[in-house]
Amino acid sequence: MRSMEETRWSPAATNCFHLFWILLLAASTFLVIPGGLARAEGVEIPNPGADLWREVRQRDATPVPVPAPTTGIDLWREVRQRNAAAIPAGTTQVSGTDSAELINALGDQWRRFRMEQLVPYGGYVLGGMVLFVALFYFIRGRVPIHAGVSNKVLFRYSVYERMIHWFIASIFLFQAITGIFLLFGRDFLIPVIGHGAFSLLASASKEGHNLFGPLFLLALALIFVRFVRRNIYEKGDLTWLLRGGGVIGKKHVPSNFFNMGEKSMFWLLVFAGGTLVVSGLILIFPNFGQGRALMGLSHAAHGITAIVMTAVIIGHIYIGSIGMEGALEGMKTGYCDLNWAREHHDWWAQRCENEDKILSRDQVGRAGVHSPEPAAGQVVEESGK
Amino acid sequence: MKLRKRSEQIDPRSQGRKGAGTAVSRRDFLRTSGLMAGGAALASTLSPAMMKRARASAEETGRVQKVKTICTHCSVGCGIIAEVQNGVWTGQEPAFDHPFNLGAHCAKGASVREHGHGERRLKYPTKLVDGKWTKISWDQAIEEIGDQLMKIREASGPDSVYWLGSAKHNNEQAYLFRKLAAVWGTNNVDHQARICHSTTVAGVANTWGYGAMTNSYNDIHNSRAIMIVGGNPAEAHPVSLLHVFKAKEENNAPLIVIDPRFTRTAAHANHFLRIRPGTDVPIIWGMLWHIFENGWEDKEFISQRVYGLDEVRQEVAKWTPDEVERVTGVPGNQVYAAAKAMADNRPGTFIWCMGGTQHTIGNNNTRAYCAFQLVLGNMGVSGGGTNIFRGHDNVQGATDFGVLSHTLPGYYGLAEGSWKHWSKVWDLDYEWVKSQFDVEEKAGDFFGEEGGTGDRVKPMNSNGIPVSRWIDGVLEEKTNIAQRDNLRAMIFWGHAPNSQTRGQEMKKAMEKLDTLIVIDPYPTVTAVMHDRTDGVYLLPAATQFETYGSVTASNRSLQWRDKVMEPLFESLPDHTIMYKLAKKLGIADALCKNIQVQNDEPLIEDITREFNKGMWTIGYTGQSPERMKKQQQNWGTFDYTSLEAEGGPCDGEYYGLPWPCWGTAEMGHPGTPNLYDMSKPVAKGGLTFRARFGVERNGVSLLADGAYSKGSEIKDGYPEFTDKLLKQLGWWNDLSDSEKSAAEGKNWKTDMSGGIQRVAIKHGCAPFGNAKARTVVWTFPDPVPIHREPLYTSRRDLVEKYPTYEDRKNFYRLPTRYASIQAKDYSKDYPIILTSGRLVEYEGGGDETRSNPWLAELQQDMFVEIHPRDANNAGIRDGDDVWLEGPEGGRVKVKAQVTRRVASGVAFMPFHFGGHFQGKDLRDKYPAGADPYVLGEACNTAMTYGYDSVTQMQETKASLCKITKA
Amino acid sequence: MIGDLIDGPLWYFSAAVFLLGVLWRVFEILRAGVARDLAPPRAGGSAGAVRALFSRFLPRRSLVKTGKLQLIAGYMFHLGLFALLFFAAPHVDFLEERVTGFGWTPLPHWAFIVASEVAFAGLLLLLLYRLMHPVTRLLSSADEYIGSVLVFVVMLTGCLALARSFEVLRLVHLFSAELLLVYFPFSNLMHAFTFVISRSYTGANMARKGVNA
Amino acid sequence: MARMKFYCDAERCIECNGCVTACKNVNEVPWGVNRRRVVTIRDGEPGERSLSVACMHCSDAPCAAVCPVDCFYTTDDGLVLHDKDICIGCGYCFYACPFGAPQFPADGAFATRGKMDKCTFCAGGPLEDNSAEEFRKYGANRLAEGKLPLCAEMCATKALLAGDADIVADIYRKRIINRGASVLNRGVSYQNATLRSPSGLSGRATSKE
Repeated sequence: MRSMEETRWSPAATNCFHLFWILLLAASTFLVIPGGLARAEGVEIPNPGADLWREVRQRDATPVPVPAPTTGIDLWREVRQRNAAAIPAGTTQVSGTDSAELINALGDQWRRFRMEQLVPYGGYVLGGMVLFVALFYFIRGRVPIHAGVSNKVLFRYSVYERMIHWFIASIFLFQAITGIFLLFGRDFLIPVIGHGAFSLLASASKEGHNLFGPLFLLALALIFVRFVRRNIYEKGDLTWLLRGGGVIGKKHVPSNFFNMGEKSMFWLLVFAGGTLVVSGLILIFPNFGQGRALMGLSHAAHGITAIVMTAVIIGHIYIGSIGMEGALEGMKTGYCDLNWAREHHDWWAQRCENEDKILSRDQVGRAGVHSPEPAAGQVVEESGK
Repeated sequence: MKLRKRSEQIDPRSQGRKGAGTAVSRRDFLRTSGLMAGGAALASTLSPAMMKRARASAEETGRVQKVKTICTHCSVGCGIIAEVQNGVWTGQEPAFDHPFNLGAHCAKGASVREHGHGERRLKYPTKLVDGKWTKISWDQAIEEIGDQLMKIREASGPDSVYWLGSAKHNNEQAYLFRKLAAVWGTNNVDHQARICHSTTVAGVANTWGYGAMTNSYNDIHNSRAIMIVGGNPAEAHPVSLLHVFKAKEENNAPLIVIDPRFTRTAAHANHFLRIRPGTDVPIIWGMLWHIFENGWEDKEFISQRVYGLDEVRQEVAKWTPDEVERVTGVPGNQVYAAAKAMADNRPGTFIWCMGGTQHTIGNNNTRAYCAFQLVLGNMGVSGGGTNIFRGHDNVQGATDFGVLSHTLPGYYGLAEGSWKHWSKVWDLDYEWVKSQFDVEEKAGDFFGEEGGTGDRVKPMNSNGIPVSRWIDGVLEEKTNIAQRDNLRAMIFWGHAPNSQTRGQEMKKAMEKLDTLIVIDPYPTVTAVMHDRTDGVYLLPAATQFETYGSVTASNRSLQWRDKVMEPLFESLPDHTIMYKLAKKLGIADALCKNIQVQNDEPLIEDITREFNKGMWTIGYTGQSPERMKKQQQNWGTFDYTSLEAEGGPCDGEYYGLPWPCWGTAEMGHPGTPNLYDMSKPVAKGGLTFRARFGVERNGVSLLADGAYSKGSEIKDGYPEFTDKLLKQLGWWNDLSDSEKSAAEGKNWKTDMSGGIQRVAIKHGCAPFGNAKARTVVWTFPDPVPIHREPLYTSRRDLVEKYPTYEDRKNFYRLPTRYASIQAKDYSKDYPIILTSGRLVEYEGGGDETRSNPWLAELQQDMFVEIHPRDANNAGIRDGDDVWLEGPEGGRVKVKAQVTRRVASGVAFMPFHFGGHFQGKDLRDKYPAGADPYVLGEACNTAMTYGYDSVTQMQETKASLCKITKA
Repeated sequence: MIGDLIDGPLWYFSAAVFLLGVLWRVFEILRAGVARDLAPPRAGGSAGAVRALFSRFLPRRSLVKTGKLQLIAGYMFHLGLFALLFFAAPHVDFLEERVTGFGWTPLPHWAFIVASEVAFAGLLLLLLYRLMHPVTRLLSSADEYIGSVLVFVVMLTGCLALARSFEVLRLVHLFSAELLLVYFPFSNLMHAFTFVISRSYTGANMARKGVNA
Repeated sequence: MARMKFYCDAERCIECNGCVTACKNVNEVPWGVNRRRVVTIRDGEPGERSLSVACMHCSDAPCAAVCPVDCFYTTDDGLVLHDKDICIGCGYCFYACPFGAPQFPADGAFATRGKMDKCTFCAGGPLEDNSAEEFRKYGANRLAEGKLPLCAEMCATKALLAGDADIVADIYRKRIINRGASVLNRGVSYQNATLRSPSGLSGRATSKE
């Protein structure tokens, strides 16, 4: 047996992660977006037209009122200077998205956002997250099951639940990797593998990313329906939050099937995932007449949420794998160690104990006969084709 | 491993077809045919004709050949350099050295190379059998059509076949077409000029002699002021603005636009006067009121060269600023500003188009414009003149060649002498020609250009039915028509029916006909708008890029157009089809007596030479094929402003030998760049006003008073030249002996040796005399132009003061209604004025341009422009579908375009659309693969009755309508 | 070059292996025959064979009621793959060019994409089911995993090459397809052909026994 | 090297769309792709002006900045061109471009947007000059033949100018000076008071019953 001191530390460590994600999300949402949009300004461009105009005016001593900006002489100058504000709405015979607009008012802001904020800060966030996780691991090490691996297990996730978890996980992973190629490839991969090869990779990434996007929607829907009940916030969650998931104070914070951090992670997934899906769909269906502005904004939303979500998922993966002993087991086999449950979800563990749902590892056996799954016969028949 | 990449340029329209993921253009095909092993796989995307040629030429060298040709869209006559490779039109280059356009093109001109693709062309002779289009051979088509025409001729006489020609024909084809109708024996022949500028021709010719643009596009460079009335050159003649802007910018010439609509031209104007449609005479008289009031008129010019201005003064005096504002809607200060601008900046040019001509009083409008220019002394000077922008590329030429129901080529009219002249030119026996016609005489209210009586006239000498009224020729009671029988066969030879009004009745007429024949590169709306199940023939004609010949631009310049490529598919040049048909009808020998024919194709140059022998009246005699071809090779030597060649092989000639190019080609007359310009000798292109209306009237001389052209030996007015006049003047012996024998008993118009013209010009005189221009045309219904309200007017309060004409029983063989229509008040149910006009992307009926994807993409929906106030009242939003209904019940379903371009109470529709009829899409009815990319309602379906009192011009610029949300 | 190899000889080789292999396997199964049923038949077997062949495309009632994701996924995958394989425009072109010599109307692009989405979702879910369900996992051999993964790889490479603008991506797709073709006859993937035999056999057998199954 | 530029004179542009069809003609771009377009402001109202716009070949091209695969390059003539073999059709250039120059094939839907297409100043692309391959992907390469873009060469009123920036600016300077006097004499704007709506023009019916 390990000391109580250590036992109390482990949930705090987990919770610390969850807290970090929430702060990260809040920070990026409230700081990055408005900051990005506010900073975008016009560029100073040399303007020979104005000099010409000045010369013309100087031919006559009588002062001439400055022309309205859109008489023929100045219209072109305003266009060249991309001065959208000075140009009235137009019409054109060419049908096409936004073709009647002489100047794309949001284009420059979008460019600045993408090149000066999304790419660098996104990189810092993702890189920082990896670094943070690594540091955390080296400093704190793996969070063990303090009471040690027991002989008892609790049924935690059904086959269906595990299926849809790994379904969304694999899709997210694929989307994250292809997305990262597209976002950072120009800076990191082109110098290494050259334009041609990277273009090939990027094209594949883009096609794959676009094709798997709608699947993410499906996966998200399945996850939502299945897990939403257990993720509704309840009474103890506030305490959990106030104690910072155990970081503040040294007492263990009790929690139910999912703790406050996990619930937050769920809701983050739902909302950020929803944002990703909606903005993504706007981007991959350019043929419904949505304008550049909407698509640019969608791209911004997509980029920010994707970065945040990826960072969070890095943490999630860390905790779910090397970060914490016993965490992966539930999602792998469907059963979790009793001691692990007691240390992290003690209300739930307590309830299971009360309801006499504790199984021994032998009982679970090889084929999981005690699982509240469909009758074994049916499964056999299905696999026997 | 090397990265191999594939292409991705995909034609969306071919996506549906399997295996056609990559569209291959012809150009592409050619460029790659040498490299492509799997060429056959791609062949499915090419037309058979194209394939044939591509294969045939696969071994030949791919040398790029540059062909100089002329745009076939509008009358500006822009030069084009076509790049041809192995017989395929692969490129189009700007003709920078062409004196008219300097390489510039509008949307249509910049896309003419699409003709080389011809994807939506009619590909072979086709016949409607039990409601299905069936491919037939040329021989079968000619055979069947010929038999039907002969059958109708036997039963109802030659006048029951209507020969509807085209302004798209080149001069030679137009001439041959008119001759074909003549030897067939009918005056029922006409073309688009009837419905575009016939009132101009009538009005202008009756003012000073010739019915054409007096100066040229290039001459606008010299203008100090520019007035455009009822014209939108920014869309109709975009390249002309190259010249207008030059004057505007370099001369600081004010540009004044008078129009009901704030057109794209108006957007660039200095002054814009928005008038109510149909009030041209009041606005012009309103301006003249200020001019007379302030004494700005050119008094010397008027006394020397203008007749009858006092009568105009009396009429103008009635048009006080208040009355002008009451009728036109234009505030007095604007009218004053425009008048002053024109008076201050002379010479000013006066440009008008169909906004002025297409009215029941179209001839009054055009004469009022002329009077305005005469008063300011702007005539006969460089930079002045009436620059009447014609429509089609060769509408001037086709008009000159009399593809009209009231005249023979050269405006000779239909009198017996005229027929004798042309019989002689054709080398035919006059009696034989006469025998081709019906003999039954009918009372003819002969109200053509030359005036007339109510006498009974032979069909040969009476005006035929005009194109604007052919439907009445079919539908009217037989007893009401001044010919033996109704029209029973229509030959639409390059004419779109959607350019004519009264769509519902036209549909009925088409269905009543025995036979409907369409000869055109495209099926046109004629093929689909009726519900016939048989008796329709579609014959594929070649475009003008697939043949060659001369074409007359608006400024009277004749340009030689080279053949760019062989006719695509099974199409044939028009003159070949004419010959084939004539052969079947047994009149081919008469038609081509002195014209060489090879493989049924009459030789173009021979036709040119033949008309050179007869067109003395308007000087189409000096433009031999050789001279025109020489000019074509030397585009660059002509001056951009004066159009005169400086040095080079054409030294001293004006570009295009603008008619009148007097005498024979050997005489070497340089052409007349500006009509009636007395500052030059006649031999160098100078001219006086024509003595066309006699020498005196009511005791007052009509001849010029102390004015004469430079170098004239007669220092005063003189009548037109005849053999007698030459003898009186003692110039008879200047003729050679052979000339003498030819000229004996003849005048300058009928002397086929050209001797009389040569001698007159030698002595510095204009062969047609030297007279005053007249502002009173005593042979017309309104001798002095007066205002009359349109038949369908919204201003009932003005009808009493400005009523229309009385109905007429017999006018161009048909009863014609005026007062009986105006009597009824439609304005309550149809409160909005309807007017129509052009779009830059399309032309005419639009079949050709709507079949060109490069153009069609730019205008995909038929629309009506409505003022926001009217739209709000009717609950219509921009882009809504609306029903527009005319007072005769024609309805069109179009998209609403809510704009301030039109005034409140006025709606505007473009007239190029067709293929929908009263809400029904007729796309299925086109022959497979020949439907234009864009279809839409024809605005004229809803347009109403109303015809000019002199020329039967249809009234499409002022009608009524109501607009409701669909 | 590797590309030419994949596009040429390797394609012919794999196609030949596939064709011969499938024929050989089917032939072997048929040749093996079945033990003679000595009981007197209550009805003819043919009707039952045909009925079973088609009726079993429908799920059993008991399965429908429970509405399991893996069941739906099974249909998604198989139907999606079928549509994708035989009616996607590039595949039709390929088949026309390389195999049949004639083509047929392909699916519109959007339907092609929907079909591949459906097939992907189905395959992924099935693969996860195989991994997650304890019984299925135990029943699965390397063959099933190799087969599933190969099919997945072929579909994935196809999806990556969707832009049809990079030859390399097309070759990768083709190469993976060739691997699958070579593997096919020697694996459980043969069920694509043998289901006809087995179902017919069962159906006929049952019919003879007078069982409507 | 010369620096190539377009210049459009709004006082002369009459929205005839000649440049648009000239571009279609010379480059054979498919339906739905418009490398050049004419935009009219205040359509149908006093002050109506049109401009023909296409790729402006910016010196600080935003499209090039945002391209995830870096497919843009600037030629010695200052033209911003792109390599379609590199382009993956993501559409970012379209979001960033101030002028709406990048175009995508109309059929591009759901994952396949098609390669970006835009005005090349009639200078083709990175392939061999005037090869069939270059034409298919990028259209004409008139610059290599010593010619300027066809849109400008064919402009109906010579409103659209193309060529060496210095020469083009010079032509325009002359025009403005020509025009200057008239501009000054008549007040700066060409929209004089005469363009105000006339009083009695309403075409509404006057019949009382």
